[in-house]
Amino acid sequence: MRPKYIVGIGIILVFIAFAGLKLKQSFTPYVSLQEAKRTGGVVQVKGTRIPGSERYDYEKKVFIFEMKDTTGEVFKVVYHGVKPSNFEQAMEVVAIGAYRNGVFEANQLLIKCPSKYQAEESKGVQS
Amino acid sequence: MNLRKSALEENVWTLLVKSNIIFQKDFHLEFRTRYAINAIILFAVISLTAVSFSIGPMQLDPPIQSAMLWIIIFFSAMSGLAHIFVREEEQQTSDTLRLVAPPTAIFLGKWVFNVVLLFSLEIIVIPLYIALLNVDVQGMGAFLTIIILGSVGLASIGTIMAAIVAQASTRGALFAVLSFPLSIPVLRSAIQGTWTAIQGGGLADCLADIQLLFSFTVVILTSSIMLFEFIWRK
Amino acid sequence: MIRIEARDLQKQFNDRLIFSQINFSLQSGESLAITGPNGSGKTTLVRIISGLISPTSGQITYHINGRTYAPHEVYGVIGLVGPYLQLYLNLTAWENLEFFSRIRGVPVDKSRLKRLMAHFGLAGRELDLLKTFSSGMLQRMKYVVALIHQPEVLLVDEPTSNLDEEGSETVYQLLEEQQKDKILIVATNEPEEIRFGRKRVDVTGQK
Amino acid sequence: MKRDWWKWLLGIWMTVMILGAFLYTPVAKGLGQTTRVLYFHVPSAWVATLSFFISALYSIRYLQKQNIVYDIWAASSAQIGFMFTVLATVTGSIWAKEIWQSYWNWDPRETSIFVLLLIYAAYFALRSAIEEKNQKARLAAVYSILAFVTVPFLVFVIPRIYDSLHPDPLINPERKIKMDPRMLQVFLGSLFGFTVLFYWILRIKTEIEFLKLKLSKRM
Repeated sequence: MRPKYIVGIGIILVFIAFAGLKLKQSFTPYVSLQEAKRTGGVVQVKGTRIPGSERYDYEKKVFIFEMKDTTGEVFKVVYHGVKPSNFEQAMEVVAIGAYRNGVFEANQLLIKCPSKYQAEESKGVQS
Repeated sequence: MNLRKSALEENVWTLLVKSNIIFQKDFHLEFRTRYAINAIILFAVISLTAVSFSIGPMQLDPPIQSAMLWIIIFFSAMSGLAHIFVREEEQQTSDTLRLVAPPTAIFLGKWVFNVVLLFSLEIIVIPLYIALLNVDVQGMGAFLTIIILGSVGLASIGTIMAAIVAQASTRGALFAVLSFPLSIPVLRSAIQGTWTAIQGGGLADCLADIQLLFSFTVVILTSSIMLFEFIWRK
Repeated sequence: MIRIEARDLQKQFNDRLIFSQINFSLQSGESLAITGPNGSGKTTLVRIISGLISPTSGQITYHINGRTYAPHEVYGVIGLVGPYLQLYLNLTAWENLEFFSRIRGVPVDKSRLKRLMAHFGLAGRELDLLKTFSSGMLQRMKYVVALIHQPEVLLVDEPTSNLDEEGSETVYQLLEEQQKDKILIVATNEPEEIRFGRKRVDVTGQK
Repeated sequence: MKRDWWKWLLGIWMTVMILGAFLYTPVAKGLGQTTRVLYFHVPSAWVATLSFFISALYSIRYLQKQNIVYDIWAASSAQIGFMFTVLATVTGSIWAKEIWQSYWNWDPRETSIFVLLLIYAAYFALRSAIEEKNQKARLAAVYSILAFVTVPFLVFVIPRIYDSLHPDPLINPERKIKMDPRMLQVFLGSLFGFTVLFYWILRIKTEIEFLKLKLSKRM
């Protein structure tokens, strides 16, 4: 192999590795609630649900629950839709929507799968 | 027999000198016809005005502003960057060029030309963009760094794809089709970085984007230099 | 001393065989004429010898001062004139000459280039754009460009196409000169020009 | 017939895996019955990536040797890879609708597979735009290698810089396999089955192309 190719492949590998180095993470598509309040626009907020806080309002057809964002702030989420079937198992929830009138109005909920593919416990009701 | 010494020798220095000569030649030709520069600037200005016209006095959100900027730059680039190789092919000068210069020098010369072409586009389009779309750039340093790195990245992909496309039969559409998948890492980081910069982020805040843009450009450029002779030599 | 060695050259475009089993050997002071009817692959062979395209199989090698090179490595000693090699029409004659001199690494010798232009009957047209030249003048200009670096190997495809009698005469002189101590390869069908090749390759029967 | 024994074996193997996926394995926490897509979705994505890798390797071989045989391998592998990319995308999208409530959310790994889809499409567009066989092989090989070089940036870099909803990779930073043993058996078995299946299709595809090449030479 000509030296040109050896040097070239070396440079490529070094820079791919360099790109893979995790420098200070400055940006995720997810924002904190504070950010959501500030911008008022449609954002994605990631956090965990507060167990036991969820209820379904049959009249308005909304699903209401509380979640805690990554900074630890707890807030109410109003989701215009039915409760996701795997909501109870959610490790993390991403709510997409906007902060209006003291609640976070979500148009979409994303549920992060459990990071373990573990068998369902027998006591759990199959959904 | 007294063969000229330079006739059979190639080293890094002569390569750089020769790529500079190629660049000057292309610059000179472009200056005379202004084909590529007109095409890309017109494209960018038209799409900017169209957007500005349709949103009126409204202000777009920073993510849309930054995406808009890179969409305009990308498609303007797609309308002009291929010209550098297509011109040689259409005017049948590519064989002449093959017989007088080493492939690496040709690639580097054309690459510099495309980088300069994109920079000249941006000198005109960025102020227009800021004015027409009411963009309030709070982190100017980071903004300009991302623009420069992103354009060098796009120019690198554009140049090597132009060399491929120049030898194919359907050039226009194919150029964008080939370039887009490879440009996604550039576009994605550039849009994120621009977004952060518009909202007042400094260089440190878009470090991850800068790191990705920089290493990606180096990787594409290195592999292009290694692969170009396979494209160029039939 | 340069020696060109062609062994079993064969070229196909897709499944169409252009020619096969082309063999020859040439060294400084020798000349070769490539003959064959239109479309028989003369130009393809010239392009293979000059390294512009590679053969489908077989080998062409240049031996220079005891070392072996592939054709594309020795472009510095090759000069080629052919209908498919165009100059930059949007540059002036002088700008073309300047560019080709510099890229070849030859010092831009103004008086020598002027003499060459004059020799081919182009005196006084140095500052005109090439797109204002007639086809005959362009053909002359191609000779000027091909001679900038005094090539050890000169390949000429259709040497006198578009040329008038006077132009042809100048070219014949040049070919005569080249074959004395350098290598000359001419692809042609004109009996008058075949005489410049002491060796012959006929591409017609080579299938 | 005798050297085809492994094809019969593969048939039985895949049948067992399909039955296993539906009857033997438990469903995962929070995923319900949709867990079973796992045994087909992930192997498809794996084969899509693998065939892209193989295509790039043969492209490098082609540029080294300029032998059209390598181009046939590269192009065939890409074609099969494209099919599996579509399968992975569709199965993933349906699964995403079920558990993330949306068909498509530009999750980093959704982005990666989408880019892979685009790369394959561009590769075929390029091939169809060039007539001369050797030229087609040469330019397609260069494109394939360039695309291959950009893949690390998509597959590894972007998902790490940006968050993903996908579960952590099986081989994770803690070097522990977090999966129920029964699920893991079928999962790995299916992965293996898909890989052999890919090899089989690739063999058939390349043999067809070689025969075409021979026929065209005869005529």
